Amino acid sequence: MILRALLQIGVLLLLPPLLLGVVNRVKAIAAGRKGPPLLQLYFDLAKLLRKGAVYSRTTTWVFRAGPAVGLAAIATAGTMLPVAGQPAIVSFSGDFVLFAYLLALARFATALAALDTGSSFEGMGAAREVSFASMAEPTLFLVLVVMARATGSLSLSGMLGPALAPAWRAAAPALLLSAIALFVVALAENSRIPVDDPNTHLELTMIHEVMILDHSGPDLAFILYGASLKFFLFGALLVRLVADVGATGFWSAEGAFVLELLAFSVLVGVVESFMARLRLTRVPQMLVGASILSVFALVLLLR
Amino acid sequence: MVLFVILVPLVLGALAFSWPDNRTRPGLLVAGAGLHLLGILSLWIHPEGPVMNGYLFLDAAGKVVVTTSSVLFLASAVYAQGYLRSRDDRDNRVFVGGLLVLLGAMTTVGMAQHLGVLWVAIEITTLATAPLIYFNHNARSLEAAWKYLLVSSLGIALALLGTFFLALSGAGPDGPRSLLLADLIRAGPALSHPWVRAAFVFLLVGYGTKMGLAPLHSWKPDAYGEAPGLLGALLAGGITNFAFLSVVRVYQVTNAAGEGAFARDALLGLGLLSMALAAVFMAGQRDFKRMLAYSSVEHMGILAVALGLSGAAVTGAFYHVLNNGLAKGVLFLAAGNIHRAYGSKRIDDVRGAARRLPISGPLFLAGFLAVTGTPPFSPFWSEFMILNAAIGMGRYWVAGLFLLFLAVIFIGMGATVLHVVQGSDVGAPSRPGFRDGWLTAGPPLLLLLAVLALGIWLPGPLLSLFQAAARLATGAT
Amino acid sequence: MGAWTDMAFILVVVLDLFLLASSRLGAAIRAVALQGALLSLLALLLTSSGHDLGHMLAVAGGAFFIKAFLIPWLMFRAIREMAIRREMEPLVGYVPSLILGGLGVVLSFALSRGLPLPTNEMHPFLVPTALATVWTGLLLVVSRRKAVTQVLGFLVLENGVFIFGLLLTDFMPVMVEAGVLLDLLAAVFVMGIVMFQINREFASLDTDALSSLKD
Amino acid sequence: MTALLALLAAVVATASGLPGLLFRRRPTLAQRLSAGALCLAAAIGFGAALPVLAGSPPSVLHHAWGQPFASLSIRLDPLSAIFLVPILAIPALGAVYGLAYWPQAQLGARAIRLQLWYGVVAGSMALVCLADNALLFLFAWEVMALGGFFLVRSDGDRTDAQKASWVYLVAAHVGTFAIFAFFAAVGSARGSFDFAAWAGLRSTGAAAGWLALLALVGFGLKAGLVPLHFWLPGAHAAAPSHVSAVMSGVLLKTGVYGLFRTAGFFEAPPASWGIVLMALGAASGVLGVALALAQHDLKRLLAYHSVENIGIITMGLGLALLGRARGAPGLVLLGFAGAALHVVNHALFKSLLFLGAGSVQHATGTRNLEKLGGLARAMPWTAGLFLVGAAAISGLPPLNGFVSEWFVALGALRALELPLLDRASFAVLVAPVLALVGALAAACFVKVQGTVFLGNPRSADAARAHESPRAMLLPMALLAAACVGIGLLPSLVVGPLSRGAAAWSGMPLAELRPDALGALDSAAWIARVALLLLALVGAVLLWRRRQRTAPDPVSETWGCGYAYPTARMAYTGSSFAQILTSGFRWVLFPRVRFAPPRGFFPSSSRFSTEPREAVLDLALLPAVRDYISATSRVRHLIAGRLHVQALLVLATLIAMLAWRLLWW
Repeated sequence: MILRALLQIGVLLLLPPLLLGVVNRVKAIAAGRKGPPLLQLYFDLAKLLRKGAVYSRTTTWVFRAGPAVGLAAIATAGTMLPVAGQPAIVSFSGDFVLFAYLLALARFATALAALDTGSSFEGMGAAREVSFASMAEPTLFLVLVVMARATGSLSLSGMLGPALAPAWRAAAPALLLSAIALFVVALAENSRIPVDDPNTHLELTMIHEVMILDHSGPDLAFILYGASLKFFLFGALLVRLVADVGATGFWSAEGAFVLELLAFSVLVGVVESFMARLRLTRVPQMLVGASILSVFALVLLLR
Repeated sequence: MVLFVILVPLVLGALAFSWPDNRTRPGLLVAGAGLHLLGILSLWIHPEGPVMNGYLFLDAAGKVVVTTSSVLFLASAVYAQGYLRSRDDRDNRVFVGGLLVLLGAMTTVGMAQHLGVLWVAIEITTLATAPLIYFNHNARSLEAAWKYLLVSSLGIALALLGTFFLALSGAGPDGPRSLLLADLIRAGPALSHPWVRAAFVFLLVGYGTKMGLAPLHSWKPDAYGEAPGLLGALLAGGITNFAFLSVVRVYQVTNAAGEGAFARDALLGLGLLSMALAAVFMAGQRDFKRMLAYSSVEHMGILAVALGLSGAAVTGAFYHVLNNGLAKGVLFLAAGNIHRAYGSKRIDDVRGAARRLPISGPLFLAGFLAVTGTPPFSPFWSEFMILNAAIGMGRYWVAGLFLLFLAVIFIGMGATVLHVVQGSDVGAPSRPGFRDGWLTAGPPLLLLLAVLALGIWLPGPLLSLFQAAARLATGAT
Repeated sequence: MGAWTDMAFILVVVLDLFLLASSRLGAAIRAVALQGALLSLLALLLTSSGHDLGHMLAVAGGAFFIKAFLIPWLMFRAIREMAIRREMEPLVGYVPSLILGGLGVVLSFALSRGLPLPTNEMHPFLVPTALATVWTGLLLVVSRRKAVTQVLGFLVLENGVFIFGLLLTDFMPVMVEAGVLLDLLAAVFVMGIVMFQINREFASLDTDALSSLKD
Repeated sequence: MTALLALLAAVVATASGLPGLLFRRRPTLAQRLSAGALCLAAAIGFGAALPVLAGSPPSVLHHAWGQPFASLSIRLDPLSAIFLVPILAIPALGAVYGLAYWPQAQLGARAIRLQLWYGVVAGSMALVCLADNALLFLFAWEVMALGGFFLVRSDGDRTDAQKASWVYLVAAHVGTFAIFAFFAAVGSARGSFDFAAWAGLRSTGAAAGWLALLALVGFGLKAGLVPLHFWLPGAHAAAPSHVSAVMSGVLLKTGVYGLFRTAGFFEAPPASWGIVLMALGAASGVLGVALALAQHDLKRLLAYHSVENIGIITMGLGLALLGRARGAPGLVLLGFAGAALHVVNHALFKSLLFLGAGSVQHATGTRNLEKLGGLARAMPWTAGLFLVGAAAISGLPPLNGFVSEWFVALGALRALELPLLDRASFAVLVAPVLALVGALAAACFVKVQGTVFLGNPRSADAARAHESPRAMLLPMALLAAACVGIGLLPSLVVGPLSRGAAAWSGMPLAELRPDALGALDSAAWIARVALLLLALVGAVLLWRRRQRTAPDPVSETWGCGYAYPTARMAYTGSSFAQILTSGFRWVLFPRVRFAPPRGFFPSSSRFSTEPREAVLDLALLPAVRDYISATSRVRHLIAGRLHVQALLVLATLIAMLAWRLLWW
């Protein structure tokens, strides 16, 4: 039992950077390039953690606390996510509300840190981040509500647990719709194309990247690692929802889970390489569309 | 003692007309008011039976109104000391004498058990008031007096006709052939109904004009606007209440004759109409003394509505007679002070009164809150009693309109009052030499304290008095 | 005897109509005076054997003195002292007011048929005449411009009321009766004083000048 | 016994203003005394309330009163106690704050007046929660409203204070009339005006509907439910900040208390009432925060957030009503717990924020967001405490705001357990609405914290800012501590809340127990997660500190190559909110002034937006103006025309004769 918990934590803490590496590699291949090694992000993190940081005269302790709080919040959220068949470390009725609000806390901290620099670019990025997030938040909730309705459970572990398979038999269309909505939210929350371009170089078009312009050294490492962790969380949520191969054994379930996550990263990479970034003014429409989709899914279940 | 409280003011009035000295003459007012109040108090302690073979008797209903106006008159009399001192230029012979005669006549109205006597007394109050309105001897006050006299004389003539009708209704071979209230009520159904109805209509229009029920109210804004503040107080808190008492007397007879339903509908209609007109005319009123006139129209309307509702509402009505009388005293006396201090009663000129008159300004505001039925002041309770009665007997529309009008009036009146009281008074016109003195600011302050005290604790005897008056008015046993 | 009474009543009504039609102030005042005289006469004519004659004489005398003599004199004096133009200056034309008055007369006679008189010994014309006169008075007050003419109207109104009062002479206490007369006197008297004051304050006695008091 | 204590607390609070009047000679001492009196009142009040919350039976006090129908009846039950705690605590803290913020030593008469009314308001609020007789309630209610009016006018020379206080008074009075009618109707139906006699009102039929509507209008006006919120922003912005804290923190709550009480009278209210309340609450929540986003005035912004939070509370109340209609204890418990706890929480963090805003105004002399910035360096304590409040009001863990919102959200999800095909199960939509509101609030407070305290000063005033005196910091610190405490130990509040729910809904405690235990368990988990979070943050920061060897180098903010960034280039509050406000254009009706740059070498161009209060500025005031112009026309027909006046008399006579006399 202890071992399994440790293993779960291990997967939770170690796997995420790899996923982003996979995404980038897929994009590179699609673009006909060789691309960076799969473990590039690990190298970056290691390097950054060893470096010192440069701070602007404008900034206060808020700027320094931001990345730490962000990372801690995301990691804490992670403890509620059932990694494989078994329930998560933390699981109680209504925990998904805490899950969502912890992610919000991370956003709050990063955005404040961005505003602390007093730079117009970072202000811009923070504005876009919180605005789009507040449009994505209801969708996430709606999806979770749909799952709660379908599985009759009010905790993430329950929603994504064994009750899911029968739920798919009962209410496949609703769950499918909400899965699509969740995918859109995942792209938006992790600032991927088509919402945001993680490796653009024009500040005016950035969202997440421009927020963290001024962070350097370990702070930047925290932020990057937190981002990958968040990506992992959404990915896990999604794959548990759609691809719950009823694997029973612990190891097999674990393995299947990791494979599904890699597949999710590949999918994201494909989307990124074959879609263009939307104009910023179009992003709200997409997010609202997603939430309408999930409302429809909920109505299908309630009617 | 009954005759004493009537005669003392009259005698002193006569004395005032022959009193040589202009400075000391106002003292007679205080003397008259004090003796009058003492007499009333002794009547409270040792009630007396009918005198002058039943023509005069202070019953519960009369007691409420007479006591109210006696207190109010005392306050005004004290106020008059300060006021007339500031108006040394003017000969106050007629003013003082008229006021005392007015007091005597009012008391007579309160005690009259004979409709003829009642009518005579009402007529005297009118005649005594006209010259008082004209106290300022300028074109505006003259116009006001003239209008007051003409309109209310019309009303009084109609009232006399109505009195005749009533007499006629009892003139049948088996009728009482008398105008004594008791006889008429005892005769009850024996009275000839058509005549009773006709009488009620004429008397309601007649005394309603004195009350100032809309649309018979047209004399009020002019008279209240031009008369000195203390006369306004006596008009709004005294004479109009006595007119209401007269209507109550008439209603007693009509009700006893079995025409109550008709009478109630008529009262309800006029009352609601009055409140509506007050609500309409209050809005955007630029002259704060005329505004008070419309407030008086409103409260007469409330009384009429209460009487029209009958039942428990009438208790509230008599309570309201007291509250309204006192609160109106506060408002008019404070308004008079503000008028003196600014030499204007247009709200375009007057602002920051709370600064310039540290007592009268806030008093004006407090009086407004009191008269619009805001706790902790007593009108809140009487208005609630009336509303509660309306809802209790399922007259939801009446209650709804009642509340609606109260709300609109509150807004209309408050806008004006706040405009006058708040802000800074720099740049406002000023009349040097007038500031709050104890003689001018004390009386309204005491009246307000009385209203406040009644709002916090209503003595048992008063409540039972109101109930007795209500039983009397509605003929309930 | 009865014929005289009928004549008197009819004359009162005719005077009402005349007042409505007359364009001359002086004539109107004389008409009111004549009406007052007629009333005091009626007061005597209507006294049946039932009442004490002294009282009725007092009432009739008082009425005659005030209505037919004192008040007309006051008004003439007012007109003379203030050089009031002698026209009535109606707001409502003579013909319409005449028609209204006639209508009032017809109605009052018609209505008073319906009114059940509890005292049967009274004269049949009394109530209708009273009502018609009251109506005329009100019409005059409402429809004439000058203050003097409004006082006239008020007087006619009081006359009507007085006529009606004659119904009750037998059981209405003396005091009230006296009070009535006294009040009428006082009312008109004060009005007269007021009118002099008006004259001092304003150029004419036109009540339209009394319209400075607005909200 | 406890009721007597509570009454004593109310009396002490009411009288707390007197020292200022008595010891004019020694103003500082006087003000300390009155603040002390309020603290004493709070202490007594706690002594009365806590036992009741801990489960001792409700205590009643009955005494006759001279006024008709009225009686001096006091009742202290868990519901009253829950409201009584903040209602006495916040004014006490505000008074301490006032020692430095509104010193009698300098302001003299104005301060004395303020303290008098401040005490009256505090006492009457307490009395409102204690009253067990309709007329006593109404009495205290109106006195409270009146006191609020005078408090808002504390600096009555400012025209905005005059206008705002007047609008407030009118709204309060009209609301009182609705309650007036409601009480009269119920009282005359029940034959008694003691609340004790009102339990179990019939809630079916048109009559009940009208009654409920009256109560909703009356109390909704006080609580500031959309669209009845129009008076609120002006009043709260115009008042002195510690008064704003009291008004926004607890005065509004009396309206909520009224809604609770009234809902308690009815037996088995229909589900539709709950639905209506939830809809209203959702509208208030979303529109309130949307309006807040658009504000430039710090205090107006906070005031609009009160509308939002009242919306959240109302949603919870709606859920609880729905639960009573459907007999679902889970809904009742969680809905009630969420609403009641949010009442307390909002009182805590909203007062904290208003006090913070007061400190900002005190330090810089302005409330305009576009003129502030960079205050965190000048006033670090204020900034930190304000940040706690901002995070709490955004519903972020590990603070108290999250706990209450979590209760409501979970309650909404319990609607899923209703039988299939039950329309009421759509109540679950409250949860996503709550998420939206929370996210928008977070966005708004990122904007506030960022533009006020972070970055560079945007004006000379902001640059001259200084830290507030200790008397102003202490109350804020206490409030912040309370926010954190409830956030870390939510399990403590579950017990009292469940007792309150039982007392309110009339359900036996045993029926609620299973859900209460479930909530307790979850609360314990929340506490653990919160601790874990703090531990992680601490660990990361600690590691950061240990691995840092040399002091970090310092430079300018990276301006993408531009070397001299100035405050004028920094992102302003309005541009920060632009994306979201443009989405809510249809409710904000902003007045936009735009002078675009012209020519090849544009010299100057300006752009400014000014949000308008839709209900007040675009609907009510124009209506009033039209009404006045219409009435003045009517007035001139009559005024000054003697013939018309005489004609009126004649016409009335004829009309009445014609009415009855012609056909007998």
